[in-house]
Amino acid sequence: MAPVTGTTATAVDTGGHTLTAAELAAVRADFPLLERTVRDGRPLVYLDTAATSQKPQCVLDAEQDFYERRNAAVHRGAHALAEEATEAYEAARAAVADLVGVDAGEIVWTKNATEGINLVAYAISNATLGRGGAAAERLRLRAGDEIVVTEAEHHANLVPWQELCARTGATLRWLGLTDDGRIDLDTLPVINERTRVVAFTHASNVTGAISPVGPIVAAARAVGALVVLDACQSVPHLPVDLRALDVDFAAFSGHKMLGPTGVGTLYGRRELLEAMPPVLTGGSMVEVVTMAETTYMPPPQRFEAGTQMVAQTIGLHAAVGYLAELGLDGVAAHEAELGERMLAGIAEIPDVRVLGPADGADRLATVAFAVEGVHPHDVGQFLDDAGIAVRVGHHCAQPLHRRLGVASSARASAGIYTTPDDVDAFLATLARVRPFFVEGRA
Amino acid sequence: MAPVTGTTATAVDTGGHTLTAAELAAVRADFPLLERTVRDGRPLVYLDTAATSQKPQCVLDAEQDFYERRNAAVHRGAHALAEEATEAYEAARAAVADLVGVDAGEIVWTKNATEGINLVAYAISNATLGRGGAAAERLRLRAGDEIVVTEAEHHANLVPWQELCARTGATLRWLGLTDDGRIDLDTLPVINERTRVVAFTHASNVTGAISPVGPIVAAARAVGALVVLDACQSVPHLPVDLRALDVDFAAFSGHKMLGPTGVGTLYGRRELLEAMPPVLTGGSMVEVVTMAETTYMPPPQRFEAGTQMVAQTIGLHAAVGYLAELGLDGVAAHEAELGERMLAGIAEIPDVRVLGPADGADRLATVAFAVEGVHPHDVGQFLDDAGIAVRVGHHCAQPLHRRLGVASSARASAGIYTTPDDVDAFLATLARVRPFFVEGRA
Amino acid sequence: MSSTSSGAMEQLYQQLILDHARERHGYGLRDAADPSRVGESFQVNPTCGDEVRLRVELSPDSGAVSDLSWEGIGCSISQASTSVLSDLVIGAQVSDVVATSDRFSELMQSRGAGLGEEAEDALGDAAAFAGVSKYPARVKCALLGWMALRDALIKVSKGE
Amino acid sequence: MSSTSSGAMEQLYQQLILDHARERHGYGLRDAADPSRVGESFQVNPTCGDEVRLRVELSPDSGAVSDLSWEGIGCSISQASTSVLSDLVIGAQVSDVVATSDRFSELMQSRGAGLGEEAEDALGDAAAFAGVSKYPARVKCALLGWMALRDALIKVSKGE
Ligand SMILES: Cc1ncc(COP(=O)(O)O)c(C=O)c1O
Ligand SMILES: Cc1ncc(COP(=O)(O)O)c(C=O)c1O
Ligand code: FES
Ligand code: FES
Repeated sequence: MAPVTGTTATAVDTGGHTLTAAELAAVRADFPLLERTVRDGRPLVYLDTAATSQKPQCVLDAEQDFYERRNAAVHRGAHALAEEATEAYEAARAAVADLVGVDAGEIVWTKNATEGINLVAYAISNATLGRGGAAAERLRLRAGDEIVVTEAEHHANLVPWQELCARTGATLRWLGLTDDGRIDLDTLPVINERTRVVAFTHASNVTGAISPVGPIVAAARAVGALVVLDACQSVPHLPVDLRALDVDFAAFSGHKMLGPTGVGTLYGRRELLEAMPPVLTGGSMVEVVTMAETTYMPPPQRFEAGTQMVAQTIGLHAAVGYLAELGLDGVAAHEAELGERMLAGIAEIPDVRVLGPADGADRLATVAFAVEGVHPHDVGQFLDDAGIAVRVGHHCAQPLHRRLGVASSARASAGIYTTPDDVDAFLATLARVRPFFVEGRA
Repeated sequence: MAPVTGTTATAVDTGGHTLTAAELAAVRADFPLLERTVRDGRPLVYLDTAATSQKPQCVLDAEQDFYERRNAAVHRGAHALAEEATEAYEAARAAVADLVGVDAGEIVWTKNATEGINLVAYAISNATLGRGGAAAERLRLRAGDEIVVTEAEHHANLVPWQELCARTGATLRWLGLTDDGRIDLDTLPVINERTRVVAFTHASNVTGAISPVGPIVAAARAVGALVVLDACQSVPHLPVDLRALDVDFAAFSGHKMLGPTGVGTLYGRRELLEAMPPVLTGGSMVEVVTMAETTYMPPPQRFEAGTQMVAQTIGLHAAVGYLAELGLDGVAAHEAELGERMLAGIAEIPDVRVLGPADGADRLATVAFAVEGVHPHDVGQFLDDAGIAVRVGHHCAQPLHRRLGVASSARASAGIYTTPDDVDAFLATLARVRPFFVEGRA
Repeated sequence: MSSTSSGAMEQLYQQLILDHARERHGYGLRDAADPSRVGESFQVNPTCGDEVRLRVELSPDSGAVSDLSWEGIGCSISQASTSVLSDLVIGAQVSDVVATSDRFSELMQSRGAGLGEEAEDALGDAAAFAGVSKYPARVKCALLGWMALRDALIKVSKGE
Repeated sequence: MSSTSSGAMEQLYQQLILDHARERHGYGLRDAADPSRVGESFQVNPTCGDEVRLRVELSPDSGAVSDLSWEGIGCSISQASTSVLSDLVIGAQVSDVVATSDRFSELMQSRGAGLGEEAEDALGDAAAFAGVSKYPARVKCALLGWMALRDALIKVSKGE
């Protein structure tokens, strides 16, 4: 991982290995929220990192420092503050680009990953309506065109494509899943010469399964389809090199990678961003505006209309610096160990079933599970009462749950600050769930 | 102004009057950035509030406190943290609604005002493409339909409508301006029975002119057109009651009203929001999702796809509390005094011309001006060198500048923390600009 | 780390609730004697995706609920609440049903404060859900069946 | 509060710059002797909306710039920079023009550090703009004319 310039804070450098107890304690000391108690004084065991991560102090400090010393409108003013703010803002873009192995000019700020995916879908839809001139020709959809997703998708990488199809007349198709929730490569022939876009997740937010990116990208390339990667769950937990993965677009969110809420990133291959008509329009993305018509700036500015989430990009810069200093390989190693521990522990609890891959290979420390005869919400409530925060529901992936034969699930997910003790506390309480609800009380 | 519950901090209550020197000093003490120096130690004179406002400490504290104690995904989890985060998030919505006199269910979070206006334009465009079923019928555009804006608009309230016209085949028309930059009511007949939307600014970010909302709304109502108000510059500086103004939509940004970057608001009249198809799609705004199709939640959730800028809404809540405690009538009175002082001072400087209304009636303390023979950027640079931050350029309003016979301008704008001394320092330095550039140096 | 479940769990999941969640009174949609006096509603809890389909049949004079049956999936709170609802509603006067439903909603909005003894007594077994009101995320669970009931009553009165 | 302008202003706005901004050498588009050897470029600075239209004509062997003229609006930096450019470029070899333009860009990116005496000497009067590089927002002003020049040279070489 290339060192990233910018605000960093932790002294811990994992060197690519899993953390020692002392290192883990040092990391945890950086996260103020982890010290709090919930439900009448129980220490918090936060196992909901896949929904949103907690933030290290350096991220909060970076944002606060920006507001206290450099806050100004960027790319618009000539005064000293505006200069400093613009510089900090563009340095954040460079740091994020560096983290995922692309150029700064290929990083578009969004408010979250959802907006990033929608941005691509609307650019295609605007191109189809004739916007963007000759350059946008390759983006236009025609009758008979198909868009391919998978059954494993978060709604954020499914519904925008359904809506794009509804707006343009294209047809949505999808890759199927195996019974343990992995993308079934036997269904790859769904990608065919009518396929114009293949959108899939790098890692599932439910099953934790990491997708076989290579074969899917190869199938898409073979038919000339664009590839959109939902990198929401991978970028925070694994070393990710988007150039090496050879995808055209990728979206991820700051709040899941130790950064602030309100900021996300869309990566787009340069020549594609250049070919895309704008989506949101307004200030700071135009060249010449008359009442009758407007010309647009080159990317990434073309896609950043209006005043951006400047302070949040600066917070994200600090988060990226923190992750880079830890080393994403070390983050991955630490979390892999926790994932194994969860899976092994759950395997020993009667009547608890893991939804997704049962072993630790090619998966995140994100484990969805079902307790036989107990509704996930009741499972979550019981864990919560012990101070253990897991997520319950469909996790914005209704089709995936339906495919796995359930309406919803409970999910425990780890982060860099999660300890083996957290996992053990979770497992001990989980073992008491079914007795409480099903076997009746004394 | 109804008292707003939530985090508030200042002890100053203007009682609707302008501030005493002591009160003003107390207000300024709440804004840490105002203490900094620029350009080799010059005290900062911040006259760029119309671009973005500075933030009081309570706003920074509210965000920080959220991250340190309550950060979690909202509307999705059942655990204790998620409960607390959801509650704080919805309380922020209620506070913003209260500030502008509407219901919480009519407030949609956006990343900025620009997104809010685009949201309305894309909902109309999606309706025109057949989305939203029978409910969306009233939003569909047909051949011959017209959309009316004004020549005074910020690009954020012009370009989205140009693009909507380009996507749908509707025609853009506009109200003209008088020579001092006010909307020319003689051009009201541009609004006719083909007009479907009338979009205009409540107050210009260049001339400071406050628009005659009543007659324009009446003209729109007479032909059944929807009214979209760009309230970016009014909500931070004046008491605004959107229900009383009888507009259908209004957009404004947190960062201009003492709040964080990355959060904005779209107000929409309830039955219109209910009739609108979604724009951004993804998690947290759906009911039932299958691979083939999706049903959507009611507003405001329908328009809030993905993880929102939660911490920023909480910061904005603190800003709204701060404004409400000051009292917007007091804010307006203080700023009116500063505006008069600027206008009177400029009138005494030879060869400096105000772009916009020359007297203080119905205008903000936002003053654009031209120095004869000196380019605005050079004016800004000279002021900056003395520590005075003004904005230069077209201020995202090229057509307005063209109408006033210039390509760009310099603009000084005041906020609640601006002092008469700030204005005097600005005037003294402004008086030296032309001598420096035009009259040659000794 | 607490190693036994706290009293809060026993308070929320009263034995009566766990029993009803298992037994689910009224479960299984029944055909109506007279379709013109039947109202049906399908409700989804969007947070979790759980669903209930509930059918009411009114007495010939429309004054009372002569039958009620339902189907669906959901957590123990939602299943138990709909089960208790069935017991309370079948045979009751429509006006009383509406009053009970209002009172139950009020209880759910009380954020743990309750409604006072008298009002809770009037709710009968439904008062066992008082603990739910402490957990905002679960209020919708307890109300799911009741919302379907209200909707079904509106539909039958409109003759839909 | 400083009551006189600081040395920084005199350093940025050298007298040479203010003079050129007033005089604008090369201003006013001139018709070409031979249209096939002419390249023209129109550039906008999107931050401020300022514009320049610049025309170059090459010598018959295409080795030198035989004429250059321009029009536009902009700040003193942009006007002076394009004026100085005219002086430097008219009559110069195309290869030298490209080298000067590269060197000038480098100077502008130097963030106040400059390029060292030798390199700056080679820039002639254009070295007076060294101070601009301290102000990132103004770099585009100084480069506006030079960007138009580069673009015009590309166009003439393509025969557009
Ligand atoms: C009048 C007006 N409208 C719209 C906007 C756009 O606001 P934002 O950039 O926060 O989206 C601004 C500010 O830039 C403005 O002053
Ligand atoms: C796999 C995946 N994709 C997309 C998203 C959407 O991210 P956001 O809600 O930050 O837009 C999430 C998280 O919610 C996710 O886990
Ligand atoms: S969790 Fe779905 S109804 Fe209770
Ligand atoms: S400010 Fe426009 S070119 Fe310098």
